[in-house]
Amino acid sequence: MDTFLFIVCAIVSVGCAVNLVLQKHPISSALSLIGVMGSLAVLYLLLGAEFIAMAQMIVYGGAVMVLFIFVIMLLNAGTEKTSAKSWFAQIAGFPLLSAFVALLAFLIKVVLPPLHPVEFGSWVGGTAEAIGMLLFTKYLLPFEVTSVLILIAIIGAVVLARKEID
Amino acid sequence: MGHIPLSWYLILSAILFGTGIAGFVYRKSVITVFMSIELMLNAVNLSFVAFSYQLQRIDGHIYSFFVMVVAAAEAAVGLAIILTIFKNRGTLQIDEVDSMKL
Amino acid sequence: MNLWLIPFFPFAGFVLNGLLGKRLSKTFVSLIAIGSVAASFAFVLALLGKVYPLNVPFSDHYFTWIQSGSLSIGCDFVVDRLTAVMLLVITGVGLLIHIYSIGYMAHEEGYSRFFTFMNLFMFFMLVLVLAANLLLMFVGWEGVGLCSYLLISFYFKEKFAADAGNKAFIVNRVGDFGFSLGIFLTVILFGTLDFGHISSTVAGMPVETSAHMVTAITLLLFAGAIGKSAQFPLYVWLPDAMAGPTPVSALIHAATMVTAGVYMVARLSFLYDHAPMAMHVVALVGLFTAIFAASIGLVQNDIKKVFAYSTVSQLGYMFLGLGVGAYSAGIFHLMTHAFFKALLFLGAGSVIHGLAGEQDLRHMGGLRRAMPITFITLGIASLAISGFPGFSGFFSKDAILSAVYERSPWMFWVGAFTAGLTAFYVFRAFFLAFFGKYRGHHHPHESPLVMTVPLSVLALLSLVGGFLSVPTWLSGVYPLGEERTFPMVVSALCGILGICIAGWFYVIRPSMAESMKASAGPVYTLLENKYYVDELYAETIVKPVIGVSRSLLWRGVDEGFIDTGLVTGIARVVRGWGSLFRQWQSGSIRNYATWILAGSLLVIFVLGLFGGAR
Amino acid sequence: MNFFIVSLIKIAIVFAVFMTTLAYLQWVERKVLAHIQSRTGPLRVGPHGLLQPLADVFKLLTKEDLLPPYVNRFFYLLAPFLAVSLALVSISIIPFGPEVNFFGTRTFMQISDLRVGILFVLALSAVSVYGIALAGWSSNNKYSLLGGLRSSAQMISYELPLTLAIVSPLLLANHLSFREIATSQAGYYLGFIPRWNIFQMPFPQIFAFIIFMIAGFAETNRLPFDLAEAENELVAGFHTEYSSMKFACFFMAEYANMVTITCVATLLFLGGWHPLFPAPYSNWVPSAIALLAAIVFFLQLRDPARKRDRFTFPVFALVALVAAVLFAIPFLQTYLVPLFWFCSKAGLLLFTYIWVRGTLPRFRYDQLMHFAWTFLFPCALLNLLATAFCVAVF
Repeated sequence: MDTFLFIVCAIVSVGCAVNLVLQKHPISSALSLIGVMGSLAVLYLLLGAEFIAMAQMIVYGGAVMVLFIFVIMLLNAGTEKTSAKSWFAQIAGFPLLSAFVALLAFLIKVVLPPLHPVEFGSWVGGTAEAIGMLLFTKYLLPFEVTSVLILIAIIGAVVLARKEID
Repeated sequence: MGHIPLSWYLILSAILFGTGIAGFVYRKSVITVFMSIELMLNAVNLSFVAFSYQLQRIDGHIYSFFVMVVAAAEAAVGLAIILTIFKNRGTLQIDEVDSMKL
Repeated sequence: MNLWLIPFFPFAGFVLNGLLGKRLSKTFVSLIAIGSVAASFAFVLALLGKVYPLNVPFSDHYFTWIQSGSLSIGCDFVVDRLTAVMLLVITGVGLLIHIYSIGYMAHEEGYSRFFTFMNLFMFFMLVLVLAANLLLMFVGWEGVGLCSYLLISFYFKEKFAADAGNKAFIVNRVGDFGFSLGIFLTVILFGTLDFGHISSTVAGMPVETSAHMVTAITLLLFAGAIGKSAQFPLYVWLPDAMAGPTPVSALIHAATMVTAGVYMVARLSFLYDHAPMAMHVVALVGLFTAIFAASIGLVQNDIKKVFAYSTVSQLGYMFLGLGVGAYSAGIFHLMTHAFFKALLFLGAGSVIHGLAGEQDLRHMGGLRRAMPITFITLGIASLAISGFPGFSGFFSKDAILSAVYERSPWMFWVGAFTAGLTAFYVFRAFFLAFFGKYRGHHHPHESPLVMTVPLSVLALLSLVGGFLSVPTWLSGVYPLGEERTFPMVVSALCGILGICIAGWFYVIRPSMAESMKASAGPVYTLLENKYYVDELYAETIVKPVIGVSRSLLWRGVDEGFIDTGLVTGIARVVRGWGSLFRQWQSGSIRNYATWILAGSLLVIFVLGLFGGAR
Repeated sequence: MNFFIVSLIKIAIVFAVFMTTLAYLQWVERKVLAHIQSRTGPLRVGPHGLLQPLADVFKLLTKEDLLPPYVNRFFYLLAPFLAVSLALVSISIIPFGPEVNFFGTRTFMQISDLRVGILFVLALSAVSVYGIALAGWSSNNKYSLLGGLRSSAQMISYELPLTLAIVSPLLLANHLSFREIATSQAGYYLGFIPRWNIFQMPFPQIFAFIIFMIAGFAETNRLPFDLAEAENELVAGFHTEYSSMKFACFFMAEYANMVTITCVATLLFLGGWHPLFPAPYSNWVPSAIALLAAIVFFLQLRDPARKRDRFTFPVFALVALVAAVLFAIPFLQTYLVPLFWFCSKAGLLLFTYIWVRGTLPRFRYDQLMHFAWTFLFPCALLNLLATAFCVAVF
């Protein structure tokens, strides 16, 4: 059951990710990204991170991606044009990318120490209670700083978006 | 039934991250590029959670939580910037936003 | 005992007038200016009354100004008998001239500016005189130079005034360059700049061993004096300096600042005593300047120019006295000269004021009825400068000539001849102005009381100044010269002869002057053009300097090397490389991302395969 | 294997009941609105229009499935699917009653219990924006687009006060699971005041409840916040271009969301299935009410308004009598009484929905946003602060 779920979610997430890159229209890409996020949330659940899974759906799926869709709809972003610029990226991008992924896979397979096999429910550390405890004790300062960061981001976004630029 | 090697999760994360890079490098719409960045962040989050499982500690969850929060803030500001770019340039093509070059 | 208060009063006046002068009424401005100088004068009087015998110098230390290694330069003031004379002259004459200025400047633009600068000048001059070391003296020295520049260019809207200011400033730089070199050499040789220390050190030195260094020092310092006191060959700025207002000419360019060189040499007499050759040079320069300037003065038509050349000539006299070792005589002449030369200038100023700015002698004449007080006071001054027996100039000039006669008779004869010339040209101007028929166009009138009172006081001083025997007062500092009858009689006779000839030429037989002029022909032309010294300088120094600056330094070094070679050259090289590297900075975000990808690939490769991950 | 079978049975029951509820909710709404407006409402199909929902389903199913040529087909078809499936999923974690022993198998009256149930509901409500937004965008119609934009902005805005209002009962219950939250509200103060969250300190929690309900109205795009489909401005908003079954999907989604919100409100604030009175009395309340209904029907029989009432009223009275008897059987009471209490509370809230729709006018869009950000959000924050203070102190 675990394996089945993992494989399904992995295929969905990779498929959606590839679709994100291949789709010409931003809104298709955005929906693909939501798909990735949803399947990742399931994977988080498999890994025993239920709070993160829900936060993934609420924050990413519910807030961030809605913003994206909103902006796409607002700007009526069309399909993109082909461009002759950035020749370096066009040429060197794919070889570098394959090398990168291959290197990462090699490192994961070869270099990393032996890893636990994942069994659903064998370790559930990511409850809301545990995360809350850690967040408000050990990570209290980062947490507060992050809240200030969000405040700044709100103000920045408001200023940027409402500014009248000639 | 049952046991999946943790390395699968990590490799999935690597693949997703690579896909994100591909989106960043090959896509030309600012919004799609931005979404590719989000995809990369998601891939990294998966790694965090996977390593958290390996170490049986939830610090990794905290990290991915912070990543999400920062990503939300970043999305707000980033989309505002995209909005401003569109207002000023009338384009969303990333290659046409190059006026810093002489 | 609060010596600092002496220069402080004028400084306070300077600050007040400088900052607020434009807002204050003229009355208030003059009140501040004169009050400050008067306070200073009163303070000097009170001080001297308190420390009257002044057998030992009286000094104040305020703070250490420069401390570098073993060299320590403090802000010290010192008062000895020499300083006392100078203080009295400066504050006293200065006060009179300030009072006079109220009347003279009454209708001028920049009233408060004038008094601001005057007060600043008083401050610096007092610092110069009070300074107990060379560097502080140099501060005052440069300060008065600055004020001189500012006041010469007082009518800065006129080109000739601005040019004259520049000329004074630039010519003085030549001398000051020597002066500063002299200071450096002093530091090297003595390790101190304090007069007291130098004096005691040099006293212990045998004349032979230190001769070269001390000679060098004294000659370099004398170069400064040449500039400041307008000696040949740097005298050229002083006649032009008459472009400034007449009180300035009286105060700065006759009575005080130009005598700073004389004061400096007298102050450093202990050094000059150890450098006989330098003394000889001082005497020769002084003598030559005296006769040279007097000869030019013979034919000048501008009343202020006449007195300016006379100043140069009289300063030459002073240096002549210093050069033969008669320091007290030099200072004596300095004092009397301050009285009668200030009077001459103020009288000339009164005439000019009465004639609404007319300065040319050829347009004056017969003014004795129109301005009787000016006539009388100016007459007293002329008699004083001519060395007429009984007047102040007679005593001081006699003191110098006696000393010169003792040292070298030929110098005496030249000096005596110069005295005759002096008497002649001064009375020429005097007769041209006050006798004969009026040749001008304006309606002459007597000056106001505020101008005539200082004239009268100065006339009194010119009359009796000679009886204030400065050499006796200074006998503790400088050896007292021997009075001789023969030089006294000769110089007096020369002076009287000069007056008589002038009277003959310009009062009794006015046509004689014209015929003399015609018969002298080329000599007259030479004199009228001041020996073409200015033209000579222009040709030999100014033009080459400008030419070299323009062709070599400007076109060659600045434009060719620095601009084209260094500035644009470097820019071109940078731009060249930049255009190469610019390909990298394509402005394309996707390219940048690719570079980041390549970089992270490298980092992961290195870290993963060779680094910490293993 | 037992788990799967029980789960399947529960799913089947819940699905059937839920779908029927959705269908009849619409009938109830029409009836209530009609009576508010002094009309009779559906009357023709079946007695008192009771078969009207069935007729509607047939009508929608058999209508032509129109696909406009200018739409973005994929997203056009995806949007209603997304909307309805996301709306239906949330019912799966709503508990309707306590743990019961059902023929030797102990199970919860709930499809599945999630430790982070509330977060799950929030996640679903967050994601359900896409259905509307996509529908508006893919229709390629400016009214649709405006409706979609409006409703997504509205839903994002009201999600904040909604979440903040939820947090205060969470603070009191100290749990994220619906079951635990409901269980923590069992018992009575002084023997007669139920320990429901709405009666807890501070204020009591009535403010949180009101904020939650207002935000819930906005989240479900119901009046007075139905800006997305303001027909006099936007024709019909995001579903202008939809017809037949696809339109029915949106319709169902809306009602499903209503049900979810009321269920959540019941669980969070109104003590879930816990009765209003202590057990000995409350067990007989349903029977008493059913009996009262039967009596009312019999009395009505004496003077029927319409002809067929002579036939229908006895039937209704009989049904009520049977219900009263069923509720009175002690063996069934353990199952039915909690269900009764839960359903009556949720039903009361649903009635409020309809009541509000029948009485309040629509907001203007700027008023809507203004209200959310400058009034509701600060109020929710203040309430949260007060609650946190009380929790920390007591």
